[in-house]
Amino acid sequence: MSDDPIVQMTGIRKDFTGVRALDGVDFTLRPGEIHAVMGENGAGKSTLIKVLTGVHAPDAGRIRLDGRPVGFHGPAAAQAAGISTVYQEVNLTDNLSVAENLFAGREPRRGPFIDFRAMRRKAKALLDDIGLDLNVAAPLSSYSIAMQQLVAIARAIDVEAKVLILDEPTSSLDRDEVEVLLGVMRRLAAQGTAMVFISHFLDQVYEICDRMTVLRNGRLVGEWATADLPENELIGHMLGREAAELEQIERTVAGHRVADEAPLASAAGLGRKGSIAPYDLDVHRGEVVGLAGLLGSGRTETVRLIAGADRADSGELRLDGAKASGHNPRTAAARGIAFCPENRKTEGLVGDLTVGENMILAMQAARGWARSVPAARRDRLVAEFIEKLDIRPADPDMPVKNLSGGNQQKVLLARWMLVEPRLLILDEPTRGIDVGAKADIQRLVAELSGEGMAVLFVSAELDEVTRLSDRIAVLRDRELIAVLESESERTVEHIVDTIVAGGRHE
Amino acid sequence: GGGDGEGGADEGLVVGFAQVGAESAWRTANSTSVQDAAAADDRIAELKFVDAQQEQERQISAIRDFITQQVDVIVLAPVVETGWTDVLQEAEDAGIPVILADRGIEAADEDLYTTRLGSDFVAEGRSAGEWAVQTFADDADGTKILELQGTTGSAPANDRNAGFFEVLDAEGLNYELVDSQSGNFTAEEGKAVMETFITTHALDGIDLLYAHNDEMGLGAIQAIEEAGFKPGEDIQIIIVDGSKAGFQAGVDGKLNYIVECNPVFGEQLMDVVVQVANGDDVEKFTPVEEGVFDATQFEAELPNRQF
Amino acid sequence: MSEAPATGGKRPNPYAKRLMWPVLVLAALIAVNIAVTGFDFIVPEVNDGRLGGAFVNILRRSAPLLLIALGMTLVIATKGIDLSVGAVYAIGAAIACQMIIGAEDQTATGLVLGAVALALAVTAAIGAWNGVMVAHFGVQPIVATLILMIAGRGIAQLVTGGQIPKVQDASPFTELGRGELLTVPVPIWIAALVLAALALLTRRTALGMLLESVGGNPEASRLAGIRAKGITVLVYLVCALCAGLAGLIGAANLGSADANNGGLWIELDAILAVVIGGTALLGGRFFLLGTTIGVVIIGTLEDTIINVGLSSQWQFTAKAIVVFIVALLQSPGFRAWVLKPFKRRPAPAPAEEAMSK
Amino acid sequence: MSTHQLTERPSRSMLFDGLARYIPIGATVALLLALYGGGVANYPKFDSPQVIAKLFIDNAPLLVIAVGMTFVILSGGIDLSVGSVMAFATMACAWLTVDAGISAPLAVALVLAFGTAWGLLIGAVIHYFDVQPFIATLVGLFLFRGLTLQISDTDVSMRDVEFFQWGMVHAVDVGEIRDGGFWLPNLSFVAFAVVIVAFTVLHYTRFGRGVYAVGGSESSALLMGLPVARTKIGVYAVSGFCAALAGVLAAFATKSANPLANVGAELDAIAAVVIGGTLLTGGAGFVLGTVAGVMVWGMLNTLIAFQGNLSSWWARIAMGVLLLAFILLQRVLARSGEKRRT
Ligand SMILES: Nc1ncnc2c1ncn2[C@@H]1O[C@H](COP(=O)(O)OP(=O)(O)OP(=O)(O)O)[C@@H](O)[C@H]1O
Ligand SMILES: Nc1ncnc2c1ncn2[C@@H]1O[C@H](COP(=O)(O)OP(=O)(O)OP(=O)(O)O)[C@@H](O)[C@H]1O
Ligand SMILES: [Mg+2]
Ligand SMILES: [Mg+2]
Repeated sequence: MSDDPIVQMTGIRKDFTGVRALDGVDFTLRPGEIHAVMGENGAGKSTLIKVLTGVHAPDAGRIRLDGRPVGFHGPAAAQAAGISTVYQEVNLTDNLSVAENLFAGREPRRGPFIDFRAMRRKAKALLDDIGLDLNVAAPLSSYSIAMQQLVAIARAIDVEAKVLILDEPTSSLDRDEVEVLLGVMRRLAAQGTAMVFISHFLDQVYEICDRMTVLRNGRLVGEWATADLPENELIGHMLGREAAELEQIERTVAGHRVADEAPLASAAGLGRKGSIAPYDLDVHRGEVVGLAGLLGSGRTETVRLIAGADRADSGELRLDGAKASGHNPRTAAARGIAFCPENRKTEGLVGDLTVGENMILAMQAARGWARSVPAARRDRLVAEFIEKLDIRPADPDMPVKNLSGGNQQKVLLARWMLVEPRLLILDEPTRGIDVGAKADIQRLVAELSGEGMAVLFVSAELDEVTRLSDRIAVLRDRELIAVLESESERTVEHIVDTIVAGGRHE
Repeated sequence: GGGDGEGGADEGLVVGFAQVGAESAWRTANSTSVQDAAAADDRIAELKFVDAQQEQERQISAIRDFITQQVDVIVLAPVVETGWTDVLQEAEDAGIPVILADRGIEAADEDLYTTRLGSDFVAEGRSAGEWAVQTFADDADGTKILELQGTTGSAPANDRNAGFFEVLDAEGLNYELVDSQSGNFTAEEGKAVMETFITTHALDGIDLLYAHNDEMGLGAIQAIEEAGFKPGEDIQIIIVDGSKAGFQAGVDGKLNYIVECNPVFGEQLMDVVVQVANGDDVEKFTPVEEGVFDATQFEAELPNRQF
Repeated sequence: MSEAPATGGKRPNPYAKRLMWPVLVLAALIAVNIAVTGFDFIVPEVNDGRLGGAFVNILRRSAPLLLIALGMTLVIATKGIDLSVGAVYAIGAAIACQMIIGAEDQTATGLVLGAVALALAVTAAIGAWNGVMVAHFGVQPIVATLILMIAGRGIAQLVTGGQIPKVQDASPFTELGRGELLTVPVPIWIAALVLAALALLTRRTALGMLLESVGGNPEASRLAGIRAKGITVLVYLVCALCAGLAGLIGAANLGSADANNGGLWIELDAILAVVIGGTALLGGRFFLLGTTIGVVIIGTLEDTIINVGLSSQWQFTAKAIVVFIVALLQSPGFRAWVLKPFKRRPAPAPAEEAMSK
Repeated sequence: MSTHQLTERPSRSMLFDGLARYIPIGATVALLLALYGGGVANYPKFDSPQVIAKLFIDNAPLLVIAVGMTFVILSGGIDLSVGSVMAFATMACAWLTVDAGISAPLAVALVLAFGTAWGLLIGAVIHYFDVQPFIATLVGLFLFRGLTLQISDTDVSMRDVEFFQWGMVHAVDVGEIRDGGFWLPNLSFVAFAVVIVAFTVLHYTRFGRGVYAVGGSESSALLMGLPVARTKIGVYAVSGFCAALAGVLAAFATKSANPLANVGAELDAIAAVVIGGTLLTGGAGFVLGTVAGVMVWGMLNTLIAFQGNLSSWWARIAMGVLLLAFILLQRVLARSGEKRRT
């Protein structure tokens, strides 16, 4: 492996109106290495990638590829030069089929015409390679965001590129998928492909990366070989504060639930054809109920019914013992149910509106249009939550689409915490959130439940689920197969066993 | 003789009428007149009426539908003059005679229709011009004229303009066309354009307003009144058409000359239709009875107005 | 496609930035007129206790278009569009005029009020119908409103029987279009009041934000518990009501209702005004004041053509040129391109623009 | 590499996933048949094959602009200039051949090239300067109407130009209409050719799939490295070409040019495209749907002509009601296939 860098970025500066996203950043990538770019939400990781691949033009600095200065005019040019990228938000077109997404722009052709048969065959093979069995002719929109993320990855690794960039590719994947992805990455590295890997999962970073570059607030903190930088030091560099601060997220108040208290929300035989089999589930005040399962096991569907986002076609939902009829997002909110959906871009935020407006949206919706939240109160609340969740930049008037991914997630959380719901439903709330913020959010969940709020918590990270939950509902095959109650059952191993066993019972 | 469609001679004729549209009160009066006349006439079994919304393609399409339906006679009020050759040829091939109502078509296609019944827009323009020449013959400082044109590009607008100035030029009237704009045959735009005329040119010294139809003229009259002038006195006004409202304005002294363009020729048309269906000889052009009216005649004529 | 107005937090007022270019174009148009016809163009004059003059006339004549464009702004903010406004204009006008000429005494105030109320009620119902089609039946707005665009003029003609009903000049109804209050023409009053009312309604209550939210991301809005359907219906209703009111003003101005030509193609001008004013057709942020300037530009343009002495044939061409200029000036990409030779900084990557969508 | 199944099986059948997007067009075709059946049941001679053939005679230009519009709408844009460009193209044909004396084939080639160039220009303005398509093409609507009127403010005949006779020559002629025969002129086949080419391009070429991708999500297409600029500019060029070609077809159809022709044709085209099941938001729809849409549009007009006793206003109202019934039925059919949400 030669040591001449394949990509060299020096003195990169990038300004957005009002924000300096990158300030004199240097970055070097060598052939065959896997290089992590680390930093908090909003540190500038994604921007660095976008500058490299020509999405944004740098305001200063230069980029060299294989020693030659380059300045791409767009992702297409970068791709042509051998840089293949998976950007942070899934960027595929979900109206096209899976196969078309995989091969868009480089479809196998016969003469001038696309050879669909060959394309489907190749797509099938490609997905097989990463252990996915999808109907490649179906529109991408029929798959969950996790599947879409996998498709995006498959698309990127299929291009025989010199450089492969993965910006938070694992944010919605579960462990098995991650394992496969890491395996693929190792194989590519062995073949000499240089890779940039961005992730907030430190264990993954430590498992696979050779080097890391740490950014903080748009500035370069330094570059280290992974072996030379222990985890707590890394966190220290990323956050600029002591790692010890983050250690304790343990539940302060555990087993808060009063055993015989009537459940706050109770689903009986609630189900929806073609999406989730009828299930029973109770949630009590002050308890956190986690939902665990593989991708596509139906966790999202389960909570969407309770949130009123989808209409149930069987069973009933009782709140405080009373049947909740005409359940939809609005009545659900009126009944004290808040729902943070998993796909913040399409279902969560209104990109053109400001941070403050996005935060206040649910509260305003509940009050109706005629009674607007008084400006003073609104500003106070918004400021309070910007601080509480450490949203950066701390500017309530910034259009939310200009925030970094993690910060957008926090805005969405703030929207619902603001209305002080009785039942908070969080679907993948920690996706794409940095370690510090993740800890903050977990602490917040614990705190809220300590105050008596009920929480339904969906996360692909089993650790997180087991750590936070009082009870865990396990799903498989769009069916709720078990609710784990006792402390001894609430372990990662037991959940995995349950899922596997659940399969056998069938 | 016409096609022996399923109507049959004894049950009466089936007539297809491809009307221009319903773009003005004049046109509506015309449609109503034809429809009523057909309904009242025993010799006509059915009138198939199609409103083409001022588009030639729709008229052509309607004629083809008539051919498919094997009507006995087709009546066409052409939107434009050119472009009828093929479809009229198709009608002829199918043995269905065609009568033009209102506007005409280009001379080269003369063989493709049996007869035309309608107004002569150039003649209307000439009538207006003749009155202007008479009235302003001894206007020493030259006659200053404003013109409100119909829809740009439409046949009545072009012809009424051409006929008018043809006479003015031929008679050697000393005139100046101060401004000429399209008011699209509507009151709304007629009024708006007149308002702008007034602010741009002021009215002092302007002698004559020539409006290509009633509605624009009536809109302009309002604009003139609102600007504090007396229409009909401070400025003389000619309009073409002659609706009730137009005559009413004449009676009120707000305008000076009306060139009639008569839409109510339904009965006359039915007679022609029957003649044509029977294979009788008809003239190539049958003019609709129309008149011109000056201030002395308005009052007497008003009750006769049908639209 | 929404160019990001305020990419930054340091508060360069997005409003001011959006309005700058339309205002400049308007100023240029006014300057051309002043150059041709003198300062009389802009200076209002009072005759018979009535404000007049070229520019005041433009404002007065623009009132119906402004009303419709304001309603259209709200509809567009929800990612919708309303093609039926022209037809609704005709229906409003037809109903009021027909009711008035049907009465014995056309000067009775009660009659006029009744006619106005009936016309507005019917147009409101039509708007609600459009809204229901869009919100509840899920029909695409352009199609939903196309139905009434086609059928609406038929309905208006049905009301008038294909005639053009003429209201007596003495009827107080005509005051709506020709009268004045405190020397200012009534249409200007009405348009100004509606503008103020809508501005208050959307900016003082939360309606504006909720509208922008529904337009910006309907699904997210639904999940946030917003009554998206109710708001959508309301917006179409308001838009049709504005169109009906515009029809009344138009009819009162002429004293007659032309079912066929009243408000013909006004939907295009209204949409044009909205977009010139900075509101994107893809929904989201809307600017009532911008719309107002857009309307005045269109109104002034029509007079300019006559003042400059161009023939009718030029009307379309001149409009095209002015619209093109406004659209290009508003485009940051165009400005950057024009200024490129004068600037050192590297131009933004082409992708950047698209990404901010 | 391990290929054990990590994820669970799709719940929806492949069949359904494949068919879901055909529901709107299926609904359109079903309703088209219903309209036709209704006509046959109610009006004598409606079963004449010429009724169907006629849909492709008079609507050939509409079909062509609607196909161009389909490209634009699929990419998420809109083109309001087609009606005016079409009228301009017809007028330009007349002017070039009758006044300027240029040979007709050359004139036609010039006109088609001009239409394409206009599309390229406006597409570039839309893409590079980020001007909203609605506005950019509205400029075209005004501009070309103005230019057309400046060439001539009256209709111009091209009857003496030999070349334009070709269009209406019967390519197919089966018996007399009264005996249940029908005929189709050459120009209908030009329109068919346009449809076939468009279908092939949209479904079987990279450009075509790029149109869908850009319509699905422009920013995603960009990040995927697709040639967004080329695609976006391309669709307007296609539409400009189609509009010019439709103008040429109109010249064939009537051998005359009329400055006020095709006012509002863009709306007819948009309506046809949308009735054919294409979403105005882009990314979903089919050219064949557009063909069905044009047929529905023509069929509604034919029904009204056969009814024949409607006054102007009742005809308009009837058209609106038919359209409404059609759209609501389409919604009902399409909805039963959609996910139902609260
Ligand atoms: N288009 C834009 N306009 C304005 N500001 C932007 C834009 N894109 C990013 N920013 C700002 O640049 C900074 C860096 O953002 P970036 O997306 O690079 O963060 P990140 O490190 O990827 O964070 P995360 O881990 O949350 O994805 C943030 O403050 C963000 O708000
Ligand atoms: N393996 C799969 N095959 C086909 N479709 C799938 C698969 N997994 C998920 N889907 C589709 O994706 C959508 C979302 O799945 P669902 O929300 O049930 O998963 P989940 O358990 O919430 O997973 P996650 O939240 O981790 O993405 C469903 O509509 C389903 O049709
Ligand atoms: Mg990022
Ligand atoms: Mg999920």
